[in-house]
Amino acid sequence: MLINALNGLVYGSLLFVLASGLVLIYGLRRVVNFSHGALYMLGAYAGYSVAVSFSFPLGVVAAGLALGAIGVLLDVVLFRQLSTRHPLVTVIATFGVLLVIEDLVRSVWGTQNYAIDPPALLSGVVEIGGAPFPVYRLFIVGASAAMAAALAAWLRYSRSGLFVRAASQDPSVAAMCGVRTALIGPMVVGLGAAFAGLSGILAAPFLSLNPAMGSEVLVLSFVVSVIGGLGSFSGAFISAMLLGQVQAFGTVHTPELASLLPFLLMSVVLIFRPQGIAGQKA
Amino acid sequence: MTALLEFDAVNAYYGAAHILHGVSLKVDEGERVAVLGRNGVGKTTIVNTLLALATMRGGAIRMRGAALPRVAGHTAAMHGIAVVPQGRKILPNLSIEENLKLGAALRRPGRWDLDAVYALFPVLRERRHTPGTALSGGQQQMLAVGRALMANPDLLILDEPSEGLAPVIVDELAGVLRDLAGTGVAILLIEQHLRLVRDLSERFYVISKGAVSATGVMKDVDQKTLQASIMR
Amino acid sequence: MSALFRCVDIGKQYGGLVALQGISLSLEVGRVHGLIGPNGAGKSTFIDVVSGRTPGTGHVYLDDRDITRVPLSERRRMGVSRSFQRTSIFPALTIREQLDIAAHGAGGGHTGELTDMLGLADVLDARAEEVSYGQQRLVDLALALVGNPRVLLLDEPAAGLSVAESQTLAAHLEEVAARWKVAVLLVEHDMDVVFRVCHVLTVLASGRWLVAGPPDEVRSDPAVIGAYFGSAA
Amino acid sequence: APDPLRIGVPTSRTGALAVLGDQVVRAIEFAAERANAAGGVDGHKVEVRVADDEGNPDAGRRAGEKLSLEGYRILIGTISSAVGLALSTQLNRWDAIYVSVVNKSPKITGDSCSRRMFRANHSDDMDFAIVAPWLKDQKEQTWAIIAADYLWGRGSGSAFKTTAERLGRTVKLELFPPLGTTDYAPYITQLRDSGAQGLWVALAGSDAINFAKQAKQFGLTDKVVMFGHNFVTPSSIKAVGKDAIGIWGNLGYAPDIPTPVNADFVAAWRAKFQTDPTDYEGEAYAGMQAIFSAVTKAKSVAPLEVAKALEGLTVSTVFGDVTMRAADHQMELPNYIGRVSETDGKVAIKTLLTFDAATATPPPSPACKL
Amino acid sequence: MAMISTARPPVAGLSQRLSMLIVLVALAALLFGVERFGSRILVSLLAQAIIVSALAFGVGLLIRVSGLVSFGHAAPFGLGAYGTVYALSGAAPLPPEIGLPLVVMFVTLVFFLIGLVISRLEGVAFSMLTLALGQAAFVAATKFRSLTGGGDGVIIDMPRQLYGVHADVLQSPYGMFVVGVALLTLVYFALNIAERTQLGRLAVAIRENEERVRFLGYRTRVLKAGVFAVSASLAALGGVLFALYQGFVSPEILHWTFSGSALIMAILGGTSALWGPVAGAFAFFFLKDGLADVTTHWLAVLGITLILVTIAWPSGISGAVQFLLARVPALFAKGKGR
Ligand SMILES: Nc1ncnc2c1ncn2[C@@H]1O[C@H](COP(=O)(O)OP(=O)(O)OP(=O)(O)O)[C@@H](O)[C@H]1O
Ligand SMILES: Nc1ncnc2c1ncn2[C@@H]1O[C@H](COP(=O)(O)OP(=O)(O)OP(=O)(O)O)[C@@H](O)[C@H]1O
Ligand SMILES: [Mg+2]
Ligand SMILES: [Mg+2]
Repeated sequence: MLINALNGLVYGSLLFVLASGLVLIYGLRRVVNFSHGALYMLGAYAGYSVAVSFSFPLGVVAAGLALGAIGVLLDVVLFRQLSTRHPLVTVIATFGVLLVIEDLVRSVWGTQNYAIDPPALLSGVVEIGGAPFPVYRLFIVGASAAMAAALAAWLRYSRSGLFVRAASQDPSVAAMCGVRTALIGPMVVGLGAAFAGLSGILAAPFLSLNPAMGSEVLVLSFVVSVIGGLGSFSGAFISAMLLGQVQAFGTVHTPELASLLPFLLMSVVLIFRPQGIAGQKA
Repeated sequence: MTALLEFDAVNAYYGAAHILHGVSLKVDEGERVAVLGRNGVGKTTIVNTLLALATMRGGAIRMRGAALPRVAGHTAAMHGIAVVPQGRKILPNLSIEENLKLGAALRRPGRWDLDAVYALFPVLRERRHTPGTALSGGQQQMLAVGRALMANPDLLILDEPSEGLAPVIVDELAGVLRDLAGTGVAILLIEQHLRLVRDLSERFYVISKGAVSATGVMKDVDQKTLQASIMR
Repeated sequence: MSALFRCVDIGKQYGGLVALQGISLSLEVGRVHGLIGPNGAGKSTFIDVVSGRTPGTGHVYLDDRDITRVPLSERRRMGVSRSFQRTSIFPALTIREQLDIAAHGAGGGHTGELTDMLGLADVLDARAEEVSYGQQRLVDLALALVGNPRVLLLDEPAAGLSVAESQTLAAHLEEVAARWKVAVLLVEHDMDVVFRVCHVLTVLASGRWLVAGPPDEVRSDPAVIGAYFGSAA
Repeated sequence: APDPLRIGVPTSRTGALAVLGDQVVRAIEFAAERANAAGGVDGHKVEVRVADDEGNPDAGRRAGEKLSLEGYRILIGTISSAVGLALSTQLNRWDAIYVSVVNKSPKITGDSCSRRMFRANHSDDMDFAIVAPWLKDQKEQTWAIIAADYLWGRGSGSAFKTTAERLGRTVKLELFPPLGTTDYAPYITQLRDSGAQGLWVALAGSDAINFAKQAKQFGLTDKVVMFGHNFVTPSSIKAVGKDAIGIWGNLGYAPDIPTPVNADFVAAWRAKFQTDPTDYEGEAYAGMQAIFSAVTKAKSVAPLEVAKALEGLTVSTVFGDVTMRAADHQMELPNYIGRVSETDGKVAIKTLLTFDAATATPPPSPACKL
Repeated sequence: MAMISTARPPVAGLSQRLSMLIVLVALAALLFGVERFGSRILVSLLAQAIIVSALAFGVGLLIRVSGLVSFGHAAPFGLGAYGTVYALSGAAPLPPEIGLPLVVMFVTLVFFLIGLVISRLEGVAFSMLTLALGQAAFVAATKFRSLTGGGDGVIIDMPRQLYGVHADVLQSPYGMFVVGVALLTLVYFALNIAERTQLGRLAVAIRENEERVRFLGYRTRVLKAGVFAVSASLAALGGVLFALYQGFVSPEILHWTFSGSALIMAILGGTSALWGPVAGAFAFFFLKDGLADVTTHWLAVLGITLILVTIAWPSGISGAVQFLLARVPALFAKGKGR
């Protein structure tokens, strides 16, 4: 029971970090970013390479920074050009980015599977309820919570956070008030991509890295952000946690439906609340 | 004296549609100027050109004598201009207080802050944590005015600020704007509400079909003549 | 003359905020009923509730038939039509197209006279998103007027209109009510229009009924002057 | 000069199965190279052309059609059984034949068998056939099953269950996580709580790797005896590393198979690639050997001639001399079971049990009517 | 809020009629040219493209008319394909000639009912619900093994003849291409007429502002569901053709990535003309195939191409063509002037 709840918490935490990147980018650019899974994968690979040559913490930092830089680049080169275009058009562009990244990963790292060990400090187990539980999984919960809190605090309480939220809703009004919207784009997309990358490297120690890993999580991260109400962090947080628990308990109690659980949850939420848990009506 | 803001033979477009045909107008420091005209003649487009929401091709916009090399969305704000846009443009997912804080994005010093705006429109204080659009139409208009005041501008541009306001609030607004002008803030007022316009402005421009068709000093014309020149 | 459209004990709460409480009023054929009051008094909320846009309390009768639960689309076919304070039109359709749709939905009607009167004739083939704010307001109004409705609920139709347009509008409203036998509810802050066309006024304040009566009486009511008219009285 | 022997390889170059596709292509090209270096197959120069099937039947048909139209009508190498089956419906129209070297679905040599389709690798049924002889020597009495929730996983799970119960073992828990599951924690918790002593794992590709790593982190791997169906392959083990030590599995092919042909193959392979051939590489190579023999026997590179020659043909392959059974076009192969172990600080797969073709190949399915 | 407003409401103008004419001429030329000069590989690509283009057509239609973006149109496609499996199997109660149209009608009906429920949703929420629907169909296909053969798929028992045509014709690329072109042309003209009706315009109005449409006296739900059903029926048609052509059906055609490709094709083609998505499907197919021939890095090249195309032609192929068409009269006029 307790262990299961904990399993759900771990899973939910990872989903949250992943989805919050998507939420950031969607919030500002109104882009459903199909390359988000690819960014996650790239984060895992880049972090992996640094982690094997240096150390895991350095790998985490590198994944965050590298992906952040890629996000900035994406915004400057792509999203900004497309910002006046219909969001659907940008979807194809992000799909293009996904293909490029997949090819890049395939060329640099090949098609084989890689795996990475958690750092020694975090690799043991602790006894919880009489059963061993991997320390690394607890670390994920902690790291995600810290990231969630930092992000929420920044957006809610800082001036730049306010500007980001304003620019997300109506860039022309934000600009009219003096916000340099041209700088906000790269900042937000960079941050969003960095979150994708971080979730990739955080997940790496219990996953196999392969060029298909991105597409597996892409849909899940969509689901989380839609259940939460697109563009809403608190919503994404609640829905990630909810999904974690549903997944943990659902696979035990209704194994037949395991693969549909996220979609069932989403359908139920959307039918009763089309704007998602914390989303505002359009 | 160089003008604070000057439009010099500005031509502006939405896409391929040519809307402003060589509009020239200016606002001096501390001056109160009105822009009048029927629906659809291009009044809002003048503001939109300044905000880079319409495309300028030909002509120049000058701030304090210097031509702006490129107009971007935040240019006006950087030069101390605040705008109360037509249709209010309140951000729905920000609270009322956050909408106001956004107005102060550039942190220009001055006498307008949250407290001053709340004192002016007490209903905003009462509802300060609710989302911006959970307000009635007129309340949103107050918020839009408050947000512009928060910028402590040198020039305040108001695009039909009286729309949706109850008559007594229009009176109050007139009072505020008069006070503001008294402190040296220039005002460019686009308005249909002639009483407010006459009350407030020193000079006027009449726009028709995307060009200035008449201009003059407010106290030299009576209401009838003014109305006739707009309707022409 | 018996009331064509009766609203009884209308109320509405937004969370803890009582936006409207126990408001009743009746509209009669051929008459324009003005609904005025300070910003946030609940006027738009009143129209939203009685037109079925937002759920609220109370009952609405048309021809003494309770239509409180009737779906939106039905109401229009029964002759109840409304306009919107926040313009609600079809940005990508040309003005002609949307007026045709409105006419068809209302069961036929002539749009020609209407567009001439509202000064939209020149822009009929422009897409609504390409015309000015004031023109968009006129389109919103035109969508409500098309097809001879029996009851018209108008939320600040003159807002955003130039003086000239407001005056034409006022003239038209008078004519619509009198000649076409329409019952009109008019929410409006433009006192020139209100006093020109309204046969009776109801004043709301903070969601409550404040006073009602013929325009001249209301105009001189000191409470209303203080709360609402200011120098416009 | 005689016509070249044109071999078309529709296989996965992109998508989740690309890691296997790459191996298959490498081995096929290697086989062709060696044959050409030796003067061709019966004088026919071997030409190989690869097309991407993207791991899905629709693209697979496109790839197959293209290859056939370009004259590469001896097809080999798809990964997904569905792609193989999709090809099989078109072989007549294309006048092509198809030799499976990876597809394991029983349908290939069962109800969907065809005159123009062959299988040179182990079928699922062949892999199940060696479970009983292995299981009877294991002392664990209680078992649990975790198998991917799709055709192969379910089939593997139920085959194991039948076998286990026949041998008097109890199966305490069966779990079927969906394909592409990333977090196995809820499953691992249940498996641990079930108290089963042994665990049958039938998960695909990267799912299996995820499971193996997480099972180790939760301490499950050290508590139970684990058999990974189709899991103990060099590429998976390389990814999982030390965490895989102790896991049993069927091998399909192993570099240490003691046949002269294999010794020769492995030596040449090592010389070229500085590493051992993987199981997929070994099997794909064997498939090519079968085709080459048939061409030699048929004295033709016409697909249908080659097909006729293949029926009942005994081929000398890396597995030794094996026969392509005429009844259902299944190659009768030996099969192997091994275990992941550590030698000199290196993780390696050790072949522990060998089952001859007679034990490992069940009789042809009655559903197959050729 | 409407999610898309790039598609102009249909106006029976010159450019529309011109574009219909162009479609016809192009088709005639294509069929003839392909018969005469097309290599067999080209025809084989064309056949696959025409089938998938039916799906893209459906997805594009929904975007164009309702502004709704489906991430789950693989579901009606797959349902059409598996329906065909059933209609051609021994278990079917009716002869296939009747069964196949029934399959399409059945899918249409099912999606009409689904549409009644989910057409309340808008924007991304709608997309995600269709995605969920698609995944549910995918999982169902892998589980109902008796009909679907699970992940391995099923091989269809093709009858000797269908509608008096030898079944082999349907499995041959040229045969399927002709059938596909004929059917899609019919559909195209039918939709072209339908769009011009009052209902067609109303559908666009609903896309723009559903609430106001209701205030104008229309019931919107049924119409929205209807549009959804029509777009699903196109996908189902594609599914039926697919099954007939391949003789084999497996769950991959229900996977969300398939819906995603169809969406890409639709957007690539653009929705400013009805035929846009079809053009998009062909472009995507040929691009992919051509690139795979020249480079092993075709994924990256395809990706970069998509990015460049979106920057250069945001309104897709049809938008670019219409833009050029609009310029053609002007060019002539200029020529005369000089
Ligand atoms: N986005 C646009 N695209 C094309 N044309 C536009 C656009 N917005 C406005 N116009 C056109 O530009 C002209 C001027 O519009 P503008 O909004 O400046 O008028 P205005 O004088 O402010 O009118 P109002 O008093 O109604 O606000 C109008 O005729 C309108 O049709
Ligand atoms: N969506 C909402 N959520 C919460 N409160 C709301 C919402 N909409 C309106 N209100 C509040 O309800 C009250 C009545 O609003 P309403 O829009 O009916 O006023 P009104 O009389 O139309 O005012 P105005 O003349 O400014 O348009 C106001 O206090 C307003 O702030
Ligand atoms: Mg304006
Ligand atoms: Mg109101």
